Amino acid sequence: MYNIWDVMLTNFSSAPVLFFFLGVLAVISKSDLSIPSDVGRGVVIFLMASIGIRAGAEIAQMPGGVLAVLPFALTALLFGITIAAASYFLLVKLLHIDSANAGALAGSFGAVSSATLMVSISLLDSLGITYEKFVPALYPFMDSPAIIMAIFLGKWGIDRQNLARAASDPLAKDMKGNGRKKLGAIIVESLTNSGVYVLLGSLVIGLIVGPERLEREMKFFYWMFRGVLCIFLLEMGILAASRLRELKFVSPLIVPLAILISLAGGTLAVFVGTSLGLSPGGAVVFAALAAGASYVSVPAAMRVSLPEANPSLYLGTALGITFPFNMSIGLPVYLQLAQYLAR
Amino acid sequence: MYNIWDVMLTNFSSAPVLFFFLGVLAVISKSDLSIPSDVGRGVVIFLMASIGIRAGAEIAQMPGGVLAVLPFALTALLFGITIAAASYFLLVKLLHIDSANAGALAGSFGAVSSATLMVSISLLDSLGITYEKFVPALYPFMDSPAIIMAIFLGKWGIDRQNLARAASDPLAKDMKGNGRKKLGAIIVESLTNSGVYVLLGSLVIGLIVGPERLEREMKFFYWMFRGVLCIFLLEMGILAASRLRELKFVSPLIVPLAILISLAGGTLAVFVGTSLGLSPGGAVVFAALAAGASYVSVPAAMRVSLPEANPSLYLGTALGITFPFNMSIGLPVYLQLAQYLAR
Amino acid sequence: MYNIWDVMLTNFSSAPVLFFFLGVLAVISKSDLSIPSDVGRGVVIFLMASIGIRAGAEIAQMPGGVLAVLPFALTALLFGITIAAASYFLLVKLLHIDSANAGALAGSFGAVSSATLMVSISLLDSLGITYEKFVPALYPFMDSPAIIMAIFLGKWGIDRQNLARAASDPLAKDMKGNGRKKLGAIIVESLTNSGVYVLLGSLVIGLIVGPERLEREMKFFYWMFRGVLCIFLLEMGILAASRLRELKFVSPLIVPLAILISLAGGTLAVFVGTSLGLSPGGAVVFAALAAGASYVSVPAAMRVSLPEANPSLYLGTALGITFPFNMSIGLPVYLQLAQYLAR
Amino acid sequence: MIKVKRVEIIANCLDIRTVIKEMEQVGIDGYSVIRGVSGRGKHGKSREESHIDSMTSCYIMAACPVEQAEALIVAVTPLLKRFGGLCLVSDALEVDFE
Amino acid sequence: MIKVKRVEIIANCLDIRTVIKEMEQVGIDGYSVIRGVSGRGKHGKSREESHIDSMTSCYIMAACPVEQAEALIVAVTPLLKRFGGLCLVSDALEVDFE
Amino acid sequence: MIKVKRVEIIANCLDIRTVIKEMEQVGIDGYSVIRGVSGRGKHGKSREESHIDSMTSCYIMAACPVEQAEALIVAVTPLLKRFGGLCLVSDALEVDFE
Ligand SMILES: Nc1ncnc2c1ncn2[C@@H]1O[C@H](COP(=O)(O)O)[C@@H](O)[C@H]1O
Ligand SMILES: Nc1ncnc2c1ncn2[C@@H]1O[C@H](COP(=O)(O)O)[C@@H](O)[C@H]1O
Ligand SMILES: Nc1ncnc2c1ncn2[C@@H]1O[C@H](COP(=O)(O)O)[C@@H](O)[C@H]1O
Ligand code: NA
Ligand code: NA
Ligand code: NA
Repeated sequence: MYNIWDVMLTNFSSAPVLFFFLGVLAVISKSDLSIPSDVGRGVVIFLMASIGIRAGAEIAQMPGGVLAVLPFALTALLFGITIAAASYFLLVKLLHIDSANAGALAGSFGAVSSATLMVSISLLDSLGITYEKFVPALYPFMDSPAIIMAIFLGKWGIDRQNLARAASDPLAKDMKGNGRKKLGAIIVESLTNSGVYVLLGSLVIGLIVGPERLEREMKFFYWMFRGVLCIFLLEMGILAASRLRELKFVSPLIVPLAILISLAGGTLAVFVGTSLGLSPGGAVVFAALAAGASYVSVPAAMRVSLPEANPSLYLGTALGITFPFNMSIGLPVYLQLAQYLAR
Repeated sequence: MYNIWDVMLTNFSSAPVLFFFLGVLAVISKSDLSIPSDVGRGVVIFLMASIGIRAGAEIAQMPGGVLAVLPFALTALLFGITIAAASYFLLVKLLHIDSANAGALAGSFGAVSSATLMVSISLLDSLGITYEKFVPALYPFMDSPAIIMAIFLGKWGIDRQNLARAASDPLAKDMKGNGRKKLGAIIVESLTNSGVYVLLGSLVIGLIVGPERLEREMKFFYWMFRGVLCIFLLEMGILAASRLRELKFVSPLIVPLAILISLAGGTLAVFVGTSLGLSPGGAVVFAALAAGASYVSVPAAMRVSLPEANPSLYLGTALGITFPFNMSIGLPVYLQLAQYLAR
Repeated sequence: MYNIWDVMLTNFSSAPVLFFFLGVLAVISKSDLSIPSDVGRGVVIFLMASIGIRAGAEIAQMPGGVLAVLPFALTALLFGITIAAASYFLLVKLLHIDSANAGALAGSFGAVSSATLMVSISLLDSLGITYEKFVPALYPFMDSPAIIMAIFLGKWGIDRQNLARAASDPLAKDMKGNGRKKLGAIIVESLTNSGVYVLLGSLVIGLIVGPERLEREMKFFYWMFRGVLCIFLLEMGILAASRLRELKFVSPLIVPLAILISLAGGTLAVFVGTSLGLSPGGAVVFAALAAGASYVSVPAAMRVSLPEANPSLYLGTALGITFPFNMSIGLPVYLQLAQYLAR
Repeated sequence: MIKVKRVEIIANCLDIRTVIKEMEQVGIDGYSVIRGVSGRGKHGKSREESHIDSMTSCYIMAACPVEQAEALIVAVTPLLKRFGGLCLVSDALEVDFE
Repeated sequence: MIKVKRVEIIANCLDIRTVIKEMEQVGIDGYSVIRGVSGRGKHGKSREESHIDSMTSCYIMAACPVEQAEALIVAVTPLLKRFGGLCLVSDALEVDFE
Repeated sequence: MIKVKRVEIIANCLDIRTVIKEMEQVGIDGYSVIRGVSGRGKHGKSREESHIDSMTSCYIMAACPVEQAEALIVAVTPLLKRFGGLCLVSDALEVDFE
């Protein structure tokens, strides 16, 4: 078992995490460094395909196959919904944030951050800890339900809060009118969103092809993962630093609350994951899904469904607070806990 | 020897081919997935360099050197011309397509599809079947002659069909005026087209450097080939699906005819390739050159030389019909045949 | 020890150098080949990270650590200043070039060319000659001082040359006014310039992570280096050829002078490097730093500080003359010399 | 040459689909899109490069008759109000090549 | 400030060379090109991203005197007729910095 | 709809920071930038693609009141004089969505 300080040190002195801070410093020092957008988008497709294909190849080998994963998928779904709902009420009650922004933030907290997921995998790899490769593939099962739950709560809050104002707003009205119809559209959209789509598609490909015949592609996708992740986190650092600046206009209480929600979600995930039979490594990846705050699928959904929410708020929180926290402190804590429980 | 069903199964359950269908599904399911254009263009340069450098390294090792390849180059040239000419007359006589469109389609059928070529290599790799690495480098020897033959026939048809109209059209007139001068320009253009240029250039580099000293680069170019091919076919799937839609305005008879021409070309190529001494693997790669329909060099040439042809028609056919057919059915058939002949 | 002809032959028949000439030929033959800009920028980030991380990992292992590198850093600084100053006076006295252009050219000669650096590494790798991995990291220590020295001389020349004209020019006046303040800005800018920033950042990352724990990333960064370098040099060939054309309006004497300065700097660097204890390989890399002419940090600095200088002149010289010379002749000569001295 | 209005919209890339839907509803069937626009507006600076769609802007241009332009302006105003951006209208002549 | 015509052409990327040749023939020696334009027109939607040149559009802009603009329009009309695209002409003032 | 001037500048990518600084000094707080412009001008052809910033051009556009536009033109003229490029000014109406 690893000591938490060892884990933190390993984490902080791993190349991907250091590249994140290199990105942060680039913004602070006004370097003209930027990751070309086409490269950044290519990198995301690569990373999602990489975790998808590995998940598929593993599920293909599991005794129960896809069926064995189902209970975990259900658990992920419950986690998404629960974290979104709990966050919503905490944000409204404790911070008195309006319904739209609370809904958008809650959706972000409940949904999944691909960067947190990838850092968790990289941390386990650094420490030589194995994990169930199918856990990253639970991504969409936690992501979409969280977003839908958050939108539902946000709209319900808006309706209650201010029936009159909502009625006079053509966009809001329009949305209320066909709210039910849009639910399906949100699910479809969150599953066809390019990142999730590639993840799910590669998973199916991994399932069909199977581990033996994937050897060649696996080498490419597996072997380059760490290096490509460095480039990805370099960009994440740039984005986090430039987004954090925009949070200055917001109640500073968002910082402790975001950390608290993340920590609670991650901790709970370790407990539940372990009790469902996940290895310590698997429990940490599951905790990464629960603890991370989404910055990709959430803005897309919220612009359509809770357009009153301020993107700077939820993007700034997800990228500038939750992600750096989990990357540097959260993940080592979850790992420590998972190892403690596994003894 | 492999059973055809085994080959088909291997093919259909290989990662690159499945990524193609993932791309098709992305369009159907309206996913926002797209391969950034700079990444797509980088991928093509990589893949062409990869097959070029391997071809060069192999020719460097062959007893006869470049001379030993000459008879194959000549055969490729004859194939290009013959397929283009035969297609032209079939299209005009059977489908009553006008001369310009028949010429453009014939050029596409006669010329080479880099994606088909790469899938053939990947299929052989999957099955562990070796092939003569110089065969992919026959690309330009089949490509340019086919295009020139098709343009010649298309113009000849236009002249015959409608002398009066052609004369009153300033562009067509202009083209007729310096038809001879443009022939050289077409050859130059089809050899300096970025894909072919990189293929030929890398071949020469492979020849000069030789296999021993290329070890490092070969690792990069060879080892990443399969993974990069997955990304390439993902985009090809997206393009094929979005292009197929545009074919709805065209005679549906184009579908069986395109398949027939492709199948005939591929089958003939297997026979001729085998009789020239190619291994079953080499004969399949040669068949891939003959069977594939071009979508890169052809549009460039046709816009200038047969501007009356409708790009939707030949692009839709090459990407939406011929390529999927060869990828899924054609190549396994050619392999089966090649193995049968080799017994 | 290698014979100089052997070295030249190895160099000329190495894939990266041949890809450079493939790029040159693409421009000459009017091929539409181009490296997508996002790919090109990604490639530079990759290459700089690659040499930075390796340098850091090596310094982490060195007995003296960072301190052991200090004397080399100081030497690099002196080289930058000296080459810039000497070049300035040669350009003014021999070629009667005006102060602004002489300053810009001198800055380019004194500063570092990343492409030359990378070709030197690749040449040593081809020959199996080891080198001190920290030498490439001396880059910024030579780069910034050279640029600052050159700007200082250029401005001093302009002031002397034409006090009246400078006074009437609002931009020049403005610059004179806060010349001192800008010195700091120039240093900061040359260190936060994306390439240098990634190099220094990766170096620190390599230092922190250390060689054992970098194994995974090193595989990515090290193993892909040669292949990615081929793509980089393909673009450098395109740029060199298209820039060389613009030099036709300039005194042809710039050609021998640029070669002379480069050769003198490189030769001196071999002597000094060897006497400081560098291996022949290390001395060659040090010579590559000294001999190369900058085309990245220099234009950025000169546009602000010596805006009267003509970019075509210094870009054309650095890319079209100095780089091809060093790549093909200079580096083999420095290697020969270094091996001779080491006997 | 046909007198047309040249409507230019700069909007978040996430909103392109919405803008295009509005265009098609008012009958505009010709438009062009350029991605990867950076800049500064009331919501601060936007980065020129990011793999996250919601952080980049797009430029959308349509040449259309004046009535369609007016209808489009009405249709996109609520969107601009919420998410910011820019909408410019100017005069141009379209070459009539048919 | 000089009165100029601002000619904007959206055309298939494969045709850029032809358009530029026409420009140079009518004496236009200043122009700018932006690649990677997507959109919709009479030939349907064009994808914003593709590695195949013939499937993407480009934006070409030239600020030039009115006579050159007129000559250019005449020169590119047959091209537009065949392959589609867009050509807009508008008025602008060019800053005369010389 | 507000009457505005549409100032368009094509300049070397290295000079964007300077142009933006000038804009901010004359009070312009809204602008958009598109990178990767190629073309031809008095300094010859510029390649559309290069990893070296100093070899590519950028397009910068600002919609602003006439006084700011005039001040901007004065401010960028010395820059254009030195490094070349293009600055166009035209009339447009900005949709006032507030
Ligand atoms: N006056 C303007 N001129 C040019 N572009 C503008 C202007 N105002 C806003 N923009 C563009 O629209 C984007 C979003 O604007 P905003 O929502 O006001 O922050 C900015 O990042 C700019 O790219
Ligand atoms: N009215 C228009 N406004 C803006 N862009 C247009 C318009 N018509 C055509 N385009 C552009 O020109 C391209 C080709 O047009 P077309 O040949 O008509 O399909 C389209 O994909 C659009 O990018
Ligand atoms: N008249 C013009 N119309 C359009 N773009 C121009 C014009 N003049 C210059 N440019 C652009 O500005 C860049 C630099 O111009 P120059 O400094 O004159 O070479 C060119 O590469 C073009 O992209
Ligand atoms: Na979460
Ligand atoms: Na063919
Ligand atoms: Na130097």
